[in-house]
Amino acid sequence: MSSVPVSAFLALALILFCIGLYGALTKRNTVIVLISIELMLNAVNINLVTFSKYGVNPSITGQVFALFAIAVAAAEAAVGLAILIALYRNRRTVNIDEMNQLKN
Amino acid sequence: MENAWLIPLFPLVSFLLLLLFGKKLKEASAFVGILATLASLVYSILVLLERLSEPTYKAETVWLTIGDLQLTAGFEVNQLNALMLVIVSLVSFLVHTYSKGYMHGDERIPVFYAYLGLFTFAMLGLVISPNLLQTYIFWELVGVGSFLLIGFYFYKESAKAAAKKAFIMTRIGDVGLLIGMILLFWQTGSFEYDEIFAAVEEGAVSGTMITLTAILIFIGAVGKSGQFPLHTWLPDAMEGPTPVSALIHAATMVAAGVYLVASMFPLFNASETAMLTVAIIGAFTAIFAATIGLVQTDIKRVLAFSTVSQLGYMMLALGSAGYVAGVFHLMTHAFFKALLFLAAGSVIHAVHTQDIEKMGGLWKKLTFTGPLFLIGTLAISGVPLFSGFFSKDEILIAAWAHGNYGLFWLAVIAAFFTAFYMFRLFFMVFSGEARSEMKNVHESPSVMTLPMVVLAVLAVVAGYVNTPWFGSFLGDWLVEGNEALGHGHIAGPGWIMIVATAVSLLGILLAWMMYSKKSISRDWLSSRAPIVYGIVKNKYYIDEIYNQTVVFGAKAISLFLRFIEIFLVEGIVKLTTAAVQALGKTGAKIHSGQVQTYGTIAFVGLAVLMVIFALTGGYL
Amino acid sequence: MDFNYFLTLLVFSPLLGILLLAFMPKANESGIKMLGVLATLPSLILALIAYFSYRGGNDLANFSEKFRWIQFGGQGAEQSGMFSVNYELGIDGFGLVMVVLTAVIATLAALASFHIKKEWKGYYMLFLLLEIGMLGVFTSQNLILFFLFFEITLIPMFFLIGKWGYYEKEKAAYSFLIYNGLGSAILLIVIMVLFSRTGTSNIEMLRMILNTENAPLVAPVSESLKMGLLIALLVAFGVKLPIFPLHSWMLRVHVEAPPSIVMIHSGILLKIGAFGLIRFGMGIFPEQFADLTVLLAVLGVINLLYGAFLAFIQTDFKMVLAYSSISHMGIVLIGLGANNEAGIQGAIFQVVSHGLISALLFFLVGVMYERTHTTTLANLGGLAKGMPIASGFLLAGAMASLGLPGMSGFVSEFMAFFGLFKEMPVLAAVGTLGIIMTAVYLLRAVLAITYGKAEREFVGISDVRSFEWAPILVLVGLIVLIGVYPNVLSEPLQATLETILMGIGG
Amino acid sequence: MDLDTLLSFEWGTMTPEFIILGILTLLSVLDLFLPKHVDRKILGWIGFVGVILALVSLVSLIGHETTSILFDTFRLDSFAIAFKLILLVGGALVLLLAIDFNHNEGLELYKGEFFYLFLAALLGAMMMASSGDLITLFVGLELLSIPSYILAGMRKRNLKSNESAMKYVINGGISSAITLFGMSYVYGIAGTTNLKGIATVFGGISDAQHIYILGLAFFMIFVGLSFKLASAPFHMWAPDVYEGAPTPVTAFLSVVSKTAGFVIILRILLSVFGYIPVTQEDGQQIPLLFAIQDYIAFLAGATMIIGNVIALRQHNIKRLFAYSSIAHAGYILVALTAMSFVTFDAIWFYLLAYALMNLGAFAIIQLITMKTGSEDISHFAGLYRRAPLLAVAMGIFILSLAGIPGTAGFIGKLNIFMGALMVDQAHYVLVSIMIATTVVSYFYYFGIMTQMFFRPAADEAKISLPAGTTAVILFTAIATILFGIMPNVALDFLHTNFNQFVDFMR
Repeated sequence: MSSVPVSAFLALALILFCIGLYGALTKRNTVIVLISIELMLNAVNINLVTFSKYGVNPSITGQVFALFAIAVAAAEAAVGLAILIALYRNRRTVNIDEMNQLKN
Repeated sequence: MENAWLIPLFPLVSFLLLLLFGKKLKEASAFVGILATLASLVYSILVLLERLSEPTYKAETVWLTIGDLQLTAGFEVNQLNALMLVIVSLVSFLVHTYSKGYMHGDERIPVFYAYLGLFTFAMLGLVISPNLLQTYIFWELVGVGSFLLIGFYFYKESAKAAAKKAFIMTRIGDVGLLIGMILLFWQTGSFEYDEIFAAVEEGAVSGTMITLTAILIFIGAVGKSGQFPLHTWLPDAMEGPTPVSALIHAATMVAAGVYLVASMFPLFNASETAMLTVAIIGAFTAIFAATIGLVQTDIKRVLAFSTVSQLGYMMLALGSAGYVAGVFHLMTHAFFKALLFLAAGSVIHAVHTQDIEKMGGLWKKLTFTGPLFLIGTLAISGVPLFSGFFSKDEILIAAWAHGNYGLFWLAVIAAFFTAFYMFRLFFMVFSGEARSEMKNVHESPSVMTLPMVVLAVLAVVAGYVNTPWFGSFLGDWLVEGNEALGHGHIAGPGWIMIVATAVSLLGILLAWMMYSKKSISRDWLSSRAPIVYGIVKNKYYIDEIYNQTVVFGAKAISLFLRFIEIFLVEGIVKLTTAAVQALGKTGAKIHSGQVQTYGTIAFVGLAVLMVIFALTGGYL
Repeated sequence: MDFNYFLTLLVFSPLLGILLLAFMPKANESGIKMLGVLATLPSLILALIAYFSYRGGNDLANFSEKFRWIQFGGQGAEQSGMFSVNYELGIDGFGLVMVVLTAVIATLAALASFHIKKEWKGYYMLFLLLEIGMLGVFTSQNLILFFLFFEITLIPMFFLIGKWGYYEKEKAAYSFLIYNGLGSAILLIVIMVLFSRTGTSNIEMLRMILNTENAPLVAPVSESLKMGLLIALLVAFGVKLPIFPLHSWMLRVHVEAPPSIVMIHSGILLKIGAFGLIRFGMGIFPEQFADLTVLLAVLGVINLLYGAFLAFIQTDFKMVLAYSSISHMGIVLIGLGANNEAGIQGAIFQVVSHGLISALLFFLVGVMYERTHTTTLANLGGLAKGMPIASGFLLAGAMASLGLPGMSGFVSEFMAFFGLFKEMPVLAAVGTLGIIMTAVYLLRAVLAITYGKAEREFVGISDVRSFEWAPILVLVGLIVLIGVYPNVLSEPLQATLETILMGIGG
Repeated sequence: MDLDTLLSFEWGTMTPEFIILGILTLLSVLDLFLPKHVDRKILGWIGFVGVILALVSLVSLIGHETTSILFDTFRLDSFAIAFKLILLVGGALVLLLAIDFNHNEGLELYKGEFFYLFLAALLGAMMMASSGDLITLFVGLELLSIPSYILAGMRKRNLKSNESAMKYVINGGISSAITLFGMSYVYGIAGTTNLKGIATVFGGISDAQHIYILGLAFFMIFVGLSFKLASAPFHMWAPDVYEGAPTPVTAFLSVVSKTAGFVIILRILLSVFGYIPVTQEDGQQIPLLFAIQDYIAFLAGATMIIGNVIALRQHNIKRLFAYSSIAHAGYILVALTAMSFVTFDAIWFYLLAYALMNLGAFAIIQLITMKTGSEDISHFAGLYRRAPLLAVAMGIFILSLAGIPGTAGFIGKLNIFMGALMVDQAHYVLVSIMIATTVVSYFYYFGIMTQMFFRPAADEAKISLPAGTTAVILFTAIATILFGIMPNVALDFLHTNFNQFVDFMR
């Protein structure tokens, strides 16, 4: 029924992942960095869902896995933001490149 | 004879006793030493008498086990050993006695006698060794004895230097001996003299090997007997107390080289080259040292150079197959040279200087010493009827008979020089007027003169045991039952004796004219050929040459090695550590504190891995 | 007589001392020192008992012990007898000699440590630990156990140098640690390769397995691998010995460590290198070893000359002795290079004799330093006036060290060269130059100290006194004993020699 | 699923997890309702008791036949038990440290959080140890990570603490994303997340395309997880986080979290990639895991070098230990590379030893840093004077970390070497790197020694020892020595009870 090939979904996921990675590694604003990480995790979800439908031997497990991943991602983001706030209280900045007290 | 091994032990005992109780005994230590040596003297005379009738005795026990091969130690009494035993113990005894007077008042007498004891022990041990290894062992020990006694006045820089020099110079020779004997062992499979000779007899050893080993062993002898080119230590050794010079550096130790060659004679005899080398070195040393002796002004140094030259004679004799002659001269020389040294010591003891320029006219003052010194001088100059005459004659005959004509004439000239400088010495010391005022010059006590008397007597009569006129007992006895050593008496043309007498008398005459009658001016040579005089006066600058070459060379090598040490060895280490540190530094820099850098690096790492994986299409 | 646990007792008896010391009050100086010395006695006594019972015809095999210790790789491996490391002690003639030497020198060094000025408690505890390590090294029959003891010697040394040494002590301690660390690291690789590829670490087993055709192995051990391992061993023990380019650490140690520790260090620790080379190098890889003899002999001659020439220009007596140690270890290598009875025995003799001699010399250095507070040759001189006895012994020590007959040095030197002249005469001839140089530098140094004009401030100083006599007399006594009647040493060794030579096929 | 299926499961196998879970909920409730003035230390003790209980119940489970419940998502095999032991012991010790830890910033009221967050993390680690399904593995992983993020930021008024937490979160997020991405491909090819299922599917896989993708997936998973191990290339967060986090948390990260990391890696690698057949040039088939050994070897080598070399430059003790822990991760990776039949033993023993020695060291570090308020190494100066026993204990831990014989660390290294060298193409290079870097590590380890023993103390004030910390130090010190001298205590226990982990995949 579907005319969209598997490879398209996978490519999408890969691209999404890379965008996320790029964002996470380059953006100065920590919030954006966290969001980028979310992006990466969502890329994974796309993968999982794709495979659970069009995989070599499809199964429902993929979607379960995706659900878990989403939940975990949410938790991670929450914690990340919480820590960011704590940091902001002391440092009055969310610029990631200003967090360089610990080095060498 | 079975207990001949006791002979060396007496002095050893005295050595140990003095080490332990010397402090308390003080002057009395002298008696310990004297008694010990007396004991060995008596015993060795007995052994000699016994040996006259009985055959060689030899006893050995295992000393060192190396796997299945066993090295032995023991003792042997053959003619040569027996003779040497007597000579050594006799001279040693006399010197011990003499020193009682000479060293009187020195608070280190116990040490002195301890050292003497050690030396005597080593020397006696050396002469009864039945094998090369044992010989080498005692060979080194006598070296130490001499080293200690030369450096007896340790606080004198000169004594320190002399001692060091003596030890090192002789050690150079010793190494030659060591190599020689080890090589010989791997050729013949034994250190035992008789087995070695047997092996050489049946031609188990190749000719070149024989020559090589013989020469190596001879190098050892050269070192000990102060032969050219290793002679320079002997004159300096005069820094030691005079009795020591008499015992070690005239009568016994320096003769050890000759003794070694003599006891290895069959080996040398098997190689023409070796024999020739020995002869040439001997003859050259004889004349070479004699010339130096002509111009020295230190009484002991004159004697020292004469010793060198006389040893040269003995080498010449052995080198010319004159086994008997060599040993004979070794014996006579032991007596008269010891006498001369003791006499010189008595002179020094009297006038407190060694410079003959300052002496003179002592004949009347030293009524004992003078005549005794004269006897010694006559003997060494080879004046007929004195012991030296006969032995030297034997040597000349040997040299001639063996066909070393050139060397023969060298020896004759050397004999002339000898007579000349010895009497130069005599006249400058005893005749004429005192050249510097000396107060309270007195004759030495009898404890010093008596030993000299004994030696004087021997210096006169010792020659008659082996003469062309009354038969050659010594010779026949020495070679008895061992034809490898050559004949007891070598017949030579009669004119040789005439010539020898002539040159010696000529020398005496010349000396008399120059130094006593003064009909010829003393600076005859120095004025005519100052350069030559200078060269000779400075002993041909041998010492200087060595300093410039050998010593400097060693220093240079050391410095070069230090350079390597600092820049190569240490440098590499420093480099590595620096590299590691630098690596750490850069590593630390990369940890910039930028969290995104960290992520990036992780990702890059991942990417690299995946790329490699992708390119290699998988699996390395 | 029953010898169970004998060696364990022998090795670990200093532990008792350590425990007792732990309960000593810090301040009680004399008590601590006494205890420290006493604690070294049990092992000494036991060692002597072992020696004499052996000379009395007792078989050394009776001494060996064996207990299950570590089992790697699970039951499967254990059933097949693989990868089990047992606690096994034992001695052969060589080991016995080394144990006696260790025990003797340890006791004497403990006496010498009376010169130590501070924190005696810690000092003696470490000292005893060090002794345990050394005794263990010479008795362990198992590579891993050997390594354990080997490292146990490392740590106390680090502290002893770093805490009780002289001016540059920490630097010295570090270079000691790093060099030896590298050495033992390489050694560990060798051990582990052998262990994990053959499945055993017992020395005898290894010797058998590696020298029999197609013996059962965990993984193949090629000839080239064997050669590689042997060379690695050479490097590993070469650091300890030390062999020429790897020696700079031991100079620092000789100069910076307190004399009593240097006695131990150059007396025994350096010898572990030689011990290892003979025991493992020759023992386990005889064939490969035979191919390396030339290399060894050359290295030996280099060591001999290099050390001698550098000692010749040193200005500090300790440095002279340090380089002289290098030079004398060259003789060990020469002996091994000869690779025949005489050579190997010479090497072993040199190990023992140099152990005694350098212990003596460094003890005397300690004695003199205590009086004069300097070891610089230029500042010394004429000590024979102030302290004749000490000077006399110093001279004796020098004579022994330059190979004077009648003292142990000669016998070993003679045998080493004796052996080498059989195999490679020319090289040996070159080496004999070292004999001369030895005399040169030693006399230069010792005469500079004892002879000549007496420095003014050294006139009133006291000579050898009270406890200082013991070490001097014992050491001199042993040196002369071995020199005069070498068979006391050579007879216990014969059995060991034979086993080694059987391996070589000599 | 209906109730009786639920009841049919043998929940008993999960007792330890349930205990931890129960305690953790209890603690959170207590923390909520206890009045402010009550010292929260009590919660810590409760938690400690809980962990001990869990430990007991776990021990009682030893020998229990392999069971898996919840459709193989939770399995109790010897592997799980063995590693949970380490996790729980480590956890208990860290708890003790945490109880005595007081960051004097008026944050005591948050202390309660610390304990139950900690327990949550521990629970996550335990879940990982015994999960048989990618999903549970991942969930366990995050259950471990997320609380750790918070723990790192516990000192919320402290800038360093915040920063370290932030860095930890970001890196953690990226890493888990990468891991997950990799896992998604594994699932894609396999069609199931059950490890056994995956194994069976992959066993028969033949499509080169798929294998190729799985290869890539492997790298993603491995690199992603290397974040937990703090090994190259994902190691760089470690120093910063270790430095910033409260000391007990640092200890937790360096021990428990690292152990968990190895657990999950072993699980995934062996059960997933150990079954993918790869045909080599010479036609024979080997598992993918072996085919890509060289990459792991490369990473291991890099990790060891980076860790040890950079540590040379460190003056902050916690940062130094961060690098040292990186290095140790590298050592363990060597064992992982070798994949010999002792790999499990090696890793298990090393992790155990590492847990002991590292926690001991951190206990002392916590004492010193709390006393002086600074983390600079120089504050260890003269520790030997101030508290000899403390110094000696620290000495033991350092020796063990440096892998000196007589300590657990050495035996651990021995195990690893065996594994790496017994396989047919032995990893000589890798082992050489390992040994060389170990020697390099002497520099900084003994640097601490130098401070403690050689240098004079800044202030002579004695150091007060809280009960918990003392207990930790004693326990770890004794255990370190015990496992160093009689490693059989541990090894035999391992072998008799877990029998080579044969049931790993059954």
